[in-house]
Amino acid sequence: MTTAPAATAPATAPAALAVRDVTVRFAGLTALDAVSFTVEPGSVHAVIGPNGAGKSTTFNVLSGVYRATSGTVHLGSTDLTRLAPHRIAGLGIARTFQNLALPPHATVADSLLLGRHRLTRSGFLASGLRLPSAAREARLHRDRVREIAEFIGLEKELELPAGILPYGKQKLVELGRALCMEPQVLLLDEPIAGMTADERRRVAAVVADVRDSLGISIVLVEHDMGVVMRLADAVTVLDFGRRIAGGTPAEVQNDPAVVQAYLGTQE
Amino acid sequence: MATLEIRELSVGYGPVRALRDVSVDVPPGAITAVLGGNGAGKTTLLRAVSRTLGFHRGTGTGTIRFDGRSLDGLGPAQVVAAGVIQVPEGRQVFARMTVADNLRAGALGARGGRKETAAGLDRVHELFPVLAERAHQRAGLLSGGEQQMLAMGRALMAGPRLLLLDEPSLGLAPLMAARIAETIQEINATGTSVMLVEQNAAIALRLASTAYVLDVGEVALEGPADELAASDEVRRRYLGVVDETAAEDATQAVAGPSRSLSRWSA
Amino acid sequence: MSEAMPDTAQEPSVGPDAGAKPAPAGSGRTLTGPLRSIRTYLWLAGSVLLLLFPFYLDRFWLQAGLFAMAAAIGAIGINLLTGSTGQLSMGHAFFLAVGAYGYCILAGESSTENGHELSGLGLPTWLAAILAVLLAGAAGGLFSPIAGRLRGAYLGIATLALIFIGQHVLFNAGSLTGGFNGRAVPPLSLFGFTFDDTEVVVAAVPFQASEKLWYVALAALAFSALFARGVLRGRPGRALNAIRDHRIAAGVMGVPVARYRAGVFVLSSMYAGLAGVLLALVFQRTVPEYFGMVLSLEYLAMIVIGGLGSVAGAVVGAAFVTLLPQVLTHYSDSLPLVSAPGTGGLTPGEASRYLYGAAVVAVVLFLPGGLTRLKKPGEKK
Amino acid sequence: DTGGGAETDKTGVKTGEGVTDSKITLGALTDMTGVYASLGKSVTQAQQLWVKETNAAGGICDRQIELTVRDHGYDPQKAIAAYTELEPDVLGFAQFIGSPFVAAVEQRVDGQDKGIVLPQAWSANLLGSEYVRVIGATYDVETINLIDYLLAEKRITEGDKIGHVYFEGDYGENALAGSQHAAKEAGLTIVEQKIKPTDNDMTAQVSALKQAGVKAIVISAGPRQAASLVGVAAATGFNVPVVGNNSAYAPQLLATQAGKALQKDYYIGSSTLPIGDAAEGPAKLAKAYAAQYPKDGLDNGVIAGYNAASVFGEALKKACESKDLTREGVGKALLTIKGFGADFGISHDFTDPAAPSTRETVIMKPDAKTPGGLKVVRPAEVAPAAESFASKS
Amino acid sequence: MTTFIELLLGGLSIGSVYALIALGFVVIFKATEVVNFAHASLLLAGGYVTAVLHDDIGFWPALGVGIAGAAVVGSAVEFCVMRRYRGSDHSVLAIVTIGVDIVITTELVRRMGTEVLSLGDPWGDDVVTVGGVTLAETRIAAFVAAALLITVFLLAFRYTSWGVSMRAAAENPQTAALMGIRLGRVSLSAWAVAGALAAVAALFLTVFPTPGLERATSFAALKAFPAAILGGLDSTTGALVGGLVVGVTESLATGYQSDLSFLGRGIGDLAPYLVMVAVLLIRPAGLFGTKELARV
Ligand SMILES: Nc1ncnc2c1ncn2[C@@H]1O[C@H](COP(=O)(O)OP(=O)(O)OP(=O)(O)O)[C@@H](O)[C@H]1O
Ligand SMILES: Nc1ncnc2c1ncn2[C@@H]1O[C@H](COP(=O)(O)OP(=O)(O)OP(=O)(O)O)[C@@H](O)[C@H]1O
Ligand SMILES: CC(C)C[C@H](N)C(=O)O
Ligand SMILES: [Mg+2]
Ligand SMILES: [Mg+2]
Repeated sequence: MTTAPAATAPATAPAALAVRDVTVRFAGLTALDAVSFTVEPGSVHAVIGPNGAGKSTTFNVLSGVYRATSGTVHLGSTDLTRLAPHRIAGLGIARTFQNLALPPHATVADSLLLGRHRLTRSGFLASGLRLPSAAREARLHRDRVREIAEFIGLEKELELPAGILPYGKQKLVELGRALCMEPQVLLLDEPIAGMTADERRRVAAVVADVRDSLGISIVLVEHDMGVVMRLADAVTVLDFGRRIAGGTPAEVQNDPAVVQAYLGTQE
Repeated sequence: MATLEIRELSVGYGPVRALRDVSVDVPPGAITAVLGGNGAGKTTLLRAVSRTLGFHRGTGTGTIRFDGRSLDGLGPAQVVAAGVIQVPEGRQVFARMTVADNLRAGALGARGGRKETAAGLDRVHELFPVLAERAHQRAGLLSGGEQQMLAMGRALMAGPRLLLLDEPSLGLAPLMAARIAETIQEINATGTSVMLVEQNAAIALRLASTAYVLDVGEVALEGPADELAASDEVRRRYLGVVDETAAEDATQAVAGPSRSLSRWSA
Repeated sequence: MSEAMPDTAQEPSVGPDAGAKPAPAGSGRTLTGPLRSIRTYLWLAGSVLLLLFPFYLDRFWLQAGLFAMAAAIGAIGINLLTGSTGQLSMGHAFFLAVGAYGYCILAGESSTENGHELSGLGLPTWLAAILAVLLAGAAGGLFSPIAGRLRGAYLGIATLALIFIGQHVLFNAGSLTGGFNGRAVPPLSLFGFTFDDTEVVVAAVPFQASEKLWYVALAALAFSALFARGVLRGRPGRALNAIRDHRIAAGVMGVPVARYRAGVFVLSSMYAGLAGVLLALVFQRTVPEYFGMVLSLEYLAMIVIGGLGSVAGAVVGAAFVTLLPQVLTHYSDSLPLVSAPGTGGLTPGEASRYLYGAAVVAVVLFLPGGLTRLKKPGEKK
Repeated sequence: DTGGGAETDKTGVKTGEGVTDSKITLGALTDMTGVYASLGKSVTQAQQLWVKETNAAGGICDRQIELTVRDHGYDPQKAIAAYTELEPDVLGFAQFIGSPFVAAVEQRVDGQDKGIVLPQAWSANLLGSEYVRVIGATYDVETINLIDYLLAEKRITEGDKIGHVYFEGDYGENALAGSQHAAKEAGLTIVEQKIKPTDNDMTAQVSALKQAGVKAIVISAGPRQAASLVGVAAATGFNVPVVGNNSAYAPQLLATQAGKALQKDYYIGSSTLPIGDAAEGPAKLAKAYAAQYPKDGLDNGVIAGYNAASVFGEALKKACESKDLTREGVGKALLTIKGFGADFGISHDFTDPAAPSTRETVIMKPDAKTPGGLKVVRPAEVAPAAESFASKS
Repeated sequence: MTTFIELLLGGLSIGSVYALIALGFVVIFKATEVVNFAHASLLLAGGYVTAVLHDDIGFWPALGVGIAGAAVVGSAVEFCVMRRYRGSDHSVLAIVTIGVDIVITTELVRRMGTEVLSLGDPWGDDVVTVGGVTLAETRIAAFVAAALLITVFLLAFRYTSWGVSMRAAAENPQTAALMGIRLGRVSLSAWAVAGALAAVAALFLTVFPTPGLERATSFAALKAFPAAILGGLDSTTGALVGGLVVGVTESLATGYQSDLSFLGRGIGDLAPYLVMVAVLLIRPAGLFGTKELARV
């Protein structure tokens, strides 16, 4: 009851994330219909599509919040399909939420520290008895949290309750919390929604930096095509739960089906 | 005279000063855009108008008049009764209620009778067909965008005279964002004034006749939308111009704030 | 912000406010030098005072204090559950019972008390005490299938079942519990020193059970409080708050939700168990009627009065709730408008119930963070 | 602190805790805000009345009596605390409601405190202590007498089934011991129905007993349960006699729906005459009590309380004669009292701590016309089965 | 066999009383998501008013006043207490209601003293007998009342704007306010209604076969907790079903206790809780309660 799932230090070359024929049905509707795609190690893979296409559902399956009705998800050789969320997190898959999911009264620092959960050990006993191990651990990870906070530009907000931050900042906290999990695969659900252009630039840059400096895979759901087109190495397009296109940004952008279903004829 | 006039509005949350002497006009039948970065105070501004600052332990000074009538001292419900309807930031749908009930909740503030409500419902359904399909699904299970549509539809049910939109295009796919833009124009065409808080400055400035730019709680720029759209400041910070650079920045991470993060080993 | 939940895992009187509202920027965990030193002095003075009480107070007050300390331990336990994890529990009395009776059964010899064949294992009492606490934890563990799955109010009422089951067992499992008679509680003895009524004179003060037990209780309380604070401010505390604030997100962040819910339930049961053992030692005989729903409700009242989620809050609340009636009855003669029972007018019993009820309401109303927030003014709704 | 600090006053009377040259302090641990509030109120007020009268008559041993009352609201923690609080300052306790709590302090009483405690409870489990003395027949004995009454009246005979509805806890279970003994003696079968003090609706119990075909019902519970039981039985045309222990009746019930039914075929046993009885003792007390507490109704708690107080008083007088008002002194004195209390219709004998102070029971019947709502149908008697019965196993 | 039928019907009849009480919990929970521990005291209040008045003004008027009175007390609680806590956490509020309950109950019990008050209902101890099974008229009345009221509320919640506003306000006060919902009014009305319901429940809880209203009556109200929970705290249907299940379980467990004696006697009170726990194990939100949303 007191031990955390084993931490897996990110392997230098993270494994590929393979989604195979994943179908998700809810009473009466099929949110995902035999969707397959593969996220190459260390790449940014964008998942786009109209509202209600099934992007977040995909994330929910990848992070264990939903059980796939059929199909499989593998990270390298490990099968994630039936794992509980915390086990999947234990394997180094981190995500942000499209609708914020931050404890409003916990400080940003605490929220970020929560991200370290899988990497830390000390359970009820150790923390209760304040064993030196726990203290050492806490120090170590607080430092890392500060490092990450500086990296995404939250150092000033660390001691504030997340709830009072403006929307955009709260999204950053979520990103930070996910980074604090030292993930192999990072799932970002609309990370720059609700930001001004230059804020988007910063976050886009952060995302790029993360990929480059940590070499981890990133799955990105975003409606800002500009950013998607330039960040993504590969794109998967969903519509009504079906995969209607996939490939390099360029290919996708000119795919008539995509234009028709998603982009529209933009000015 | 202006439909909504905000004068010397200052708002603080405890020690935090969110707005300083902000004055904004929303002329009758016009669309007024409010731009600004994170924490600029846009949402706070809307809260002040809808008088929901209390929910956040915020307090304000200054005057807000709607049709010459002062809104100070009114409760949120009375503001709604006056015809000022807000689409709050972050959707805020009633997750455990069905889509249909969410729309009914929206109609509670409506001044019209049954017939208007029914008509309103049809209009919302034709705008957002998915809301009709999902009438009996719990709103919390909708996708983000669908929820955004619901939030919008819910506000329309009230038959607003002044519509306050806090980032209506948030999380909407390009097509749907465009659709919302049209909708806003339609509503506006039927005589509803609109105050539009948008991050998607491109859309906002295209729709709006006048625009304000908030910067850390103060009005930094204001004027006719097209003029602002032309100004460098706005082009650089709020308009599409960025996205190209964003690309470069992104690809060969050179942008100011970004630095590299060492890999964690422990 | 209707999910607004008190912040937790904080030092008694410092730290961001425990009220259901965000702390104003700046009120960090850090404290300015002088303030801190003042507090340390206060703590020191307080502890010394506590250590000296047995030399000055009579048995009645000591006993009242013992009840309060036992209650404090139990309150800390339920605060871990309700305050920090948002899991309401009304079954706390049950786990107190497990602790109390567990101790009697483990430590007591098999015997016959008016008609009842009582079985007991006759273990060394200190061992029995520890095992009793573990037993309470185990009982909590047995309930974990439910504790792990239910949330908030549902768990609250579900745990009511424990009370009724508990009472039923206490009354019917005569050979273990002694039925309605309860069981005699074997006095605790450590390293050959027995905490019973045999008189020991210390510095010209006759030490009896209460005097001796005082120090046991003090030690137990100190340990429990520090332990709880460690938990709350550490990794488990954050996990628990995360579960309280956003269950799904917590899971996605790698927190095994059901496991932690069950875990904290077990932990709080162990706290209750410890409180039970202490109470038994003070009562010197277990009384089945005691472990009823009213007791559980009192514990809930304690943590709210003291301040949800904060350890010091639990302690203060426990002291308030347990001592209030005692003080009132004791000084009923000298109190205005409170008159001795049987003379008509407001009896002390009633007066204390009014006050206690009103206190619960008023404290939450005027000090959203509970009594322990008294020191942090300038926070009004 | 076992009266060791005993000193001797000028008249040569040894004194200890709770006794000064001018004053004797007694304690009363009662319940005026809890489940037994009605009992507690009557008992306490009656005892305060006794104190008033005694003091008016010059007190005992040239000392005024003082009664310190603590209301524990039937809460164990408060009860124990109250005992601890008063114990050092009182000679003994003229009242202690809540047998579980009495049981809880019994060790301390016998072991060190050694002050007399007179519980307002009639559970045989309280017997056997020199200091904790039950006044009147214990519930088991009382129950035997009640069943004996049914037999004597030919309402039941050998081979019959009788139902017994009883409280969980010492009261009910002690009574059950009695009924089982009586059943063994008379060749009856007991159909048990255990209930909890929170049960107020006896419908299910009645149907069960009806189906079991019982010929009579014994109820060892509170007034409410008795009322419901009798009411339901009558309403459903299940016409069997019902007998109840002294704690199973309160005159307030006559005002309720069950009033009629209660007066039909319900009988209560008790170790005192009813307060409304014509006999001199009750009559005098009733008058004085009504004068003192005009607002409050009369019930048997009044007699129980007054009786207990006067027992204590008697012990004090005897102790005074033997010039020893210490706790031991009073304890010894009590052990010499026998044949006391005739003016309430029963004579008590306190010489044997292991036995109840009497085995007699007065059988009474609810009656709206008499004050206190009870009239005697059979004066104090001991059933043979009760004579032979040894309370403690 | 008739035993079974009789116990069953008896259980159903007392169950409908529990259902009425449970409905009170449900109303408050729907409107505020707070478990209202003060309900028992509202019940006491309603019963008390009825009891003291029926002699002078007759039963039905007295009942009317009692219902109104309890409604007033309920509103007072909302206005003086609950309203001030808007935004506080729900378990805190639940505990606050405990405080409220203590105060009100103490006051009422003080007034009642040691009396056992009858409510002067018209049914008295009359019974109807069908096929050898007798039922108290009061209980038939209770059943009718429960069924009626619960249907009414079912419809009210589903089809009136009151129901919608109530749920909206409960789920997200701020947004509800943005919809023009007057939060104060909504919760006030909810508490008033809960009070009124409590008064009705008080009537059936204290008339024959139970002796009458007195200090211990509020304990009986506790039995409605398992009822409300196993039905689902936010479901009116749940309240009815839950109430009946509890009543029947209790009645059967009591009636057949001699056959169940291996469990120890007197499991009558225990049984409902065991059933409740069993149900919750399978359906953590009760039989008809709305499940927790599992979407992010
Ligand atoms: N738990 C659920 N129960 C029922 N329907 C669901 C559930 N989760 C998702 N859905 C439905 O499945 C569809 C896909 O939802 P999803 O959130 O994946 O869309 P999305 O691609 O993320 O859209 P958006 O861009 O608007 O966020 C939606 O129509 C949604 O209503
Ligand atoms: N409840 C609150 N308590 C304290 N400070 C707050 C609260 N809400 C907002 N603030 C502060 O007020 C300032 C303005 O916030 P506001 O939400 O109005 O910004 P915004 O322009 O809406 O930002 P965004 O575009 O990200 O939504 C920010 O500095 C924020 O930290
Ligand atoms: C009925 C009561 C006066 C006696 C009961 N045994 C008690 O607890 O005191
Ligand atoms: Mg989505
Ligand atoms: Mg905003």
